[in-house]
Amino acid sequence: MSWTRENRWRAALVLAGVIFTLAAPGMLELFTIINLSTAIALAILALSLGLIWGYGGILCFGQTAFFGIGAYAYTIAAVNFGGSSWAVLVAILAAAVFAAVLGYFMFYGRVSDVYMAVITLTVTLILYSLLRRTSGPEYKIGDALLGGFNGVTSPPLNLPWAPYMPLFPEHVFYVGMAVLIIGYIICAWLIQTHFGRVAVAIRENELRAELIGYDTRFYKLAMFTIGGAIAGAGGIIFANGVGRVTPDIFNLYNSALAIIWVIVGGRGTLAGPVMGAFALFYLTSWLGTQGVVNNNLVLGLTLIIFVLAVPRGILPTFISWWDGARSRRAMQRRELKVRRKRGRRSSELREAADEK
Amino acid sequence: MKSEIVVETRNLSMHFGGVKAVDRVNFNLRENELRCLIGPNGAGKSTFFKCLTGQLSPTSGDVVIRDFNGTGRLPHQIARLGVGIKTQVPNVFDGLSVSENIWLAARRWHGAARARSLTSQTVERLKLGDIRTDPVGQLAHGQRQWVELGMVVAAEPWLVLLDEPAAGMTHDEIERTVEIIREINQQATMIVVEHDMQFIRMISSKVTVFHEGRILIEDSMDVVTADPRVREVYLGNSAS
Amino acid sequence: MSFDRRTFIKGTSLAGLTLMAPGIIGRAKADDTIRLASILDQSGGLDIYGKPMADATTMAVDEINAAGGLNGKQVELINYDPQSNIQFYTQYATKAAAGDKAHVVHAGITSASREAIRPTLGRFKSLYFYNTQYEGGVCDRNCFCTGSTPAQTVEKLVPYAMNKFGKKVYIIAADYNYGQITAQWVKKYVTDNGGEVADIEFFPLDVTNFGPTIKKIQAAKPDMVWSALVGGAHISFYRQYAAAGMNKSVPIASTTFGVGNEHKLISADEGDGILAAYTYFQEVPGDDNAAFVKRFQDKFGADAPYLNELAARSYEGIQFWAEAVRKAGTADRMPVIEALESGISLAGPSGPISIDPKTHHGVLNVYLAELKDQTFNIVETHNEQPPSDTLLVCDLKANPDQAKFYFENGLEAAGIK
Amino acid sequence: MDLVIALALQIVYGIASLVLISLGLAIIFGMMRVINLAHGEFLMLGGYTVVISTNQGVNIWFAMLVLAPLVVGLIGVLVERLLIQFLYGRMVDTLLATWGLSLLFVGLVTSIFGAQTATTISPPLGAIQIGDYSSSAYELFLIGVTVVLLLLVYAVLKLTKLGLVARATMQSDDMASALGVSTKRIYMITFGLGAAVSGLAGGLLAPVTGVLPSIGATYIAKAFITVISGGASILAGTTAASVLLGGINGIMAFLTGPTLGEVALLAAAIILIRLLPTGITGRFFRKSL
Repeated sequence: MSWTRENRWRAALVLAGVIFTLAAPGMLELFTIINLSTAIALAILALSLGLIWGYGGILCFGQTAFFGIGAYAYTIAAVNFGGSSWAVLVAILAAAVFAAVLGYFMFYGRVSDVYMAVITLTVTLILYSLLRRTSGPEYKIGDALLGGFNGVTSPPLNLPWAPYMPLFPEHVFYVGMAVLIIGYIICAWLIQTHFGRVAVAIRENELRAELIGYDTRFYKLAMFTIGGAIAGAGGIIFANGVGRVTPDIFNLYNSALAIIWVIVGGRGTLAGPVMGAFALFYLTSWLGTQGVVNNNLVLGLTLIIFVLAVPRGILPTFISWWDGARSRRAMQRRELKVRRKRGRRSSELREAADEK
Repeated sequence: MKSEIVVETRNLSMHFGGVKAVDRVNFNLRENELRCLIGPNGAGKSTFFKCLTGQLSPTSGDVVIRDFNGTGRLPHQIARLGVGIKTQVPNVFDGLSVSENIWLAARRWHGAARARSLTSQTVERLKLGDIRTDPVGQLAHGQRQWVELGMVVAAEPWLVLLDEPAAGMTHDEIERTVEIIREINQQATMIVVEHDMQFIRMISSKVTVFHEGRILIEDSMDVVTADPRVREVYLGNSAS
Repeated sequence: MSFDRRTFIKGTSLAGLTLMAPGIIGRAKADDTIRLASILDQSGGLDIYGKPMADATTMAVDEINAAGGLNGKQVELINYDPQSNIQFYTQYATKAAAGDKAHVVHAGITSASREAIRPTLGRFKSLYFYNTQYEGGVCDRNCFCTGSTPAQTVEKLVPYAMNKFGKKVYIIAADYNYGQITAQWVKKYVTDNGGEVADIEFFPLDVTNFGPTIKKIQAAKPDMVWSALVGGAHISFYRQYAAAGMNKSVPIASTTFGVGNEHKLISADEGDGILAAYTYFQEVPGDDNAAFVKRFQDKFGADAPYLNELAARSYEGIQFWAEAVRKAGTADRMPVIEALESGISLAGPSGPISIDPKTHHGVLNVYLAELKDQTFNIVETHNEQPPSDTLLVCDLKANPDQAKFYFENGLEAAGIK
Repeated sequence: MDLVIALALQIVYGIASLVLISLGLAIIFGMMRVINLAHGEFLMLGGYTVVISTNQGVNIWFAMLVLAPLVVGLIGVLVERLLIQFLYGRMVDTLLATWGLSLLFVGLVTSIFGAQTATTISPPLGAIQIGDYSSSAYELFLIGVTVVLLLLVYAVLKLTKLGLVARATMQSDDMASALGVSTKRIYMITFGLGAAVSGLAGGLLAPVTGVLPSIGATYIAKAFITVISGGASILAGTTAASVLLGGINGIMAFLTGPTLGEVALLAAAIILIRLLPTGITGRFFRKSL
């Protein structure tokens, strides 16, 4: 990894994250720290989607499926094992395996982008409905009752060497920040490896990547699986932050929310989605404390305005503004692209006509 | 001097619904040959090309590349035989820079160091040095075509398949492209799909003429242009 | 295996992860008001329950303040809307307890939300009131459950309904803990009263097509149908049941019909004859209740929702807590808990209410009612019924330091399953 | 025997209601590749139209069959003009926008009409007797309406100039523009049509299920699963998936109970998506509409 401009920014960000983590107890109130765990969990989910969608070009509308599977697998395993160390591994593995299986069917089945979005969403909704139907006492995995609609209470994390000494909610904050920062570093490293650059190339032009000999299916699958594993790790933090997992984790609202963080924060960046998650979390959180306007109304309107006015997301827009010259060039590039797209489309049409 | 046959199709057919875009084509290509495929619009040459490169899976018949049965394989599997492919619409990575584009092709085959040197060599060779850090999406059409050629070359293929490499180019650009193609041909066997007669004359190679999904005639450019059937096909079908 | 975080509060400092004393010292809230936090879903799917509860909460606090507050202090209502999203429950509960330093938190509709926040409130020593009818089984000294539990209402309604309709009962229930447990209690009391259960069916909460079940009911030919259906989607059942002409031949009894304002959402024709049992109906007789209903309707005007058990419990839960604060002379947690356990009682709109000190559940009047023209007519009143189900498993007097949720809610103790 | 007939009728009804709740989504997705997350709210708005207008004294049949599709269709056109039209080709942004729209509608309706609405409309037509069993005659009516609706949409797509142009537009808007067709108008009409069908469905179901601002959420998952299982063809896909999923659901619900009935439906959907990732019509009946 070389010290490019981007990497200097990334290093600064990581440093800021570390400083924030260490300074938080002195700066913030206890409840803020505890409540941050949930926001951090969501940010990890956003990061995973930012990776596979922003860099892998895979529009997964069901990233919460892996997040939720991580949370559920963690909870069930922790209840059964009586400690969290194995449960953490089980959770990440379960999420990764599920992503790998789903990804295998989609990528090796050559499913188109639109269908990929809808299939991942559908699978998530299926999980949602299935888990809501497990309230009977017969739905039990080991010692863990699935609890249906009401969900399961998640046992807290513990340190690997002290299985019967659970962490306090405020300590989960540290674990969460560590996962987020390490996850961010992994993602930032990954996109600069040969693997990551091929993934980006596939996002740019899948056919060309194939024509120079890359098996794009494999790369997408690997990316998808890694994303699933990171989301699963986020799920563990989420289960700890909320203290409970319920099927609602898989509902449409949350699935859509994940996409929205990435769009609001900026696709094609890693920090953007993370910021998007934090921003929207605090917006919705704040909305719940004002009793004037209907929350759905405000949130809905905000999103619509966002789509129309800031379609590129906060971070890219900010970077453009920060670096004026760059932004002018980017603008030219966009124009050219559009022009070329038009040209390409008409030549494709010609080609189509050619075949018939 | 008869060299080895490296590309062969046997009764290759590709049907779209009821339309026989390629109809039982038997085609042979020998090592180090430079072959142009021509024909009017709808003759089936592009479909044929896509069957060769794995972009389409033929309805029936076989594609054999060296000893490898390439029928119904995926593009990356064909590419991994050492085949360089350039499609009709410029397929490049718009968001990446010129050298990144070429690096990705070189890196598929070589370690990091070799890939780097191969990249700079290729950039040199195609005279793309001035624009090497520019995003490909910003470049002019002709330059994008060359970047794509660069990606083909950087992989050091022994067989190169080009679909309309000169489409949309200015006269000067075409001349430059012809030069590049001649240069590539020194190390690789080539198939070039083209309908610009001028361009083919400049390359001066053996020509296969497609018509209605079949091979109409296969000979040198002079013979082909003199052939009355070819004239009829071209005058009759592309009256513009 | 069961442990909870409270057990580990004291004295566990973890190597490398010890938190510095958070900056809350010196920022403790000024003590000139008493802070009451309310966390109820006022948007999202649960708002049909949360809205009336929130309205009743507002009214209770306003009335307390209008009457001069508690012990000379005003009550500050801190209102949170978790938007039917469980993660916000944990958030707001933490904020209310650790941030706002609320003296009491009245919160939660679903059992999931209650179980998400109960440990948090326990940990931060914030007194917790849960004012919703639920499946029973919470056994936590810090937590007071003022809503009715299945045994309270089911025990009374089953014999009345069987007497009126017949002995063969077909049970349909919502497929979640509350529905499952209620169905078991219904089954128990039906059998105890010499009746027969034809079948029990559970319905996922989003089911809207009850056709196959209606056919099964027709095939089973029961004397009555017992409904423990819950939520907006399940209202479809009553419509479809009536549309198939069944409401005329096989009547319905329920302890869940009405709390989602079902009786207003279906027509008079569809609903006439349905039997229900709650610890409160808007139609409960008496001047206290008439005045309460009038005050509520005056306050919220034409938009005032029907006052159901949830709303009344929210109102009375706050009034009851206020009574304890007055008695304790302070809003501090332990004195208030002790006051609540001391057997104080309050004449609320629903009648006299008190807290059973063993379970911290309400001792409440139970009303049986029959629906006619979208209005419940009270047909029987049972005074001051104890939470007999939770009593089977929970004794906080003997064992005050527990903070548990007995999921199976004494079903086992009652000899079921 | 009576039971078999009554049950068969019930299953057909289950299938018809699946078709009803999915068709609007299928039209908009199939023809425009727009994933409309506000679909459930279109159904909800249809329901509200019926409830409110009948409470105002409008004839219920008129409210269901004319007003609901008209009002929601107009809302659809409005939405397309004000929002969707700026987002063509930006699938993800459309997703985001329609999701925002869905929240907005729920919020608006809640703010205006409250969290619950007094719905006093009950299914008209009364009950019919099949031996020992009785069914709602309204269910029969709904089955009939569904069949007519399918035929109607088929006719529009297959026979009218609008349908032809719409299909061409969906193939490639350049081509249609070259033919001198206003693509804008076509998209607008298609979106309006999809919304109108959803409105009609919501209106028809209102007497059976009642309406709440959040009722859309109970429909959307099923509608999505049906459309995806069905695949690209709007009519054949939706119908085939509804028959399959609705049939399985109905039979299992009767044999084992509603919970397993729903589980069976979802399991069938998973298997289907596994075997046919592009839906039933991605594999079979490809040429169909």
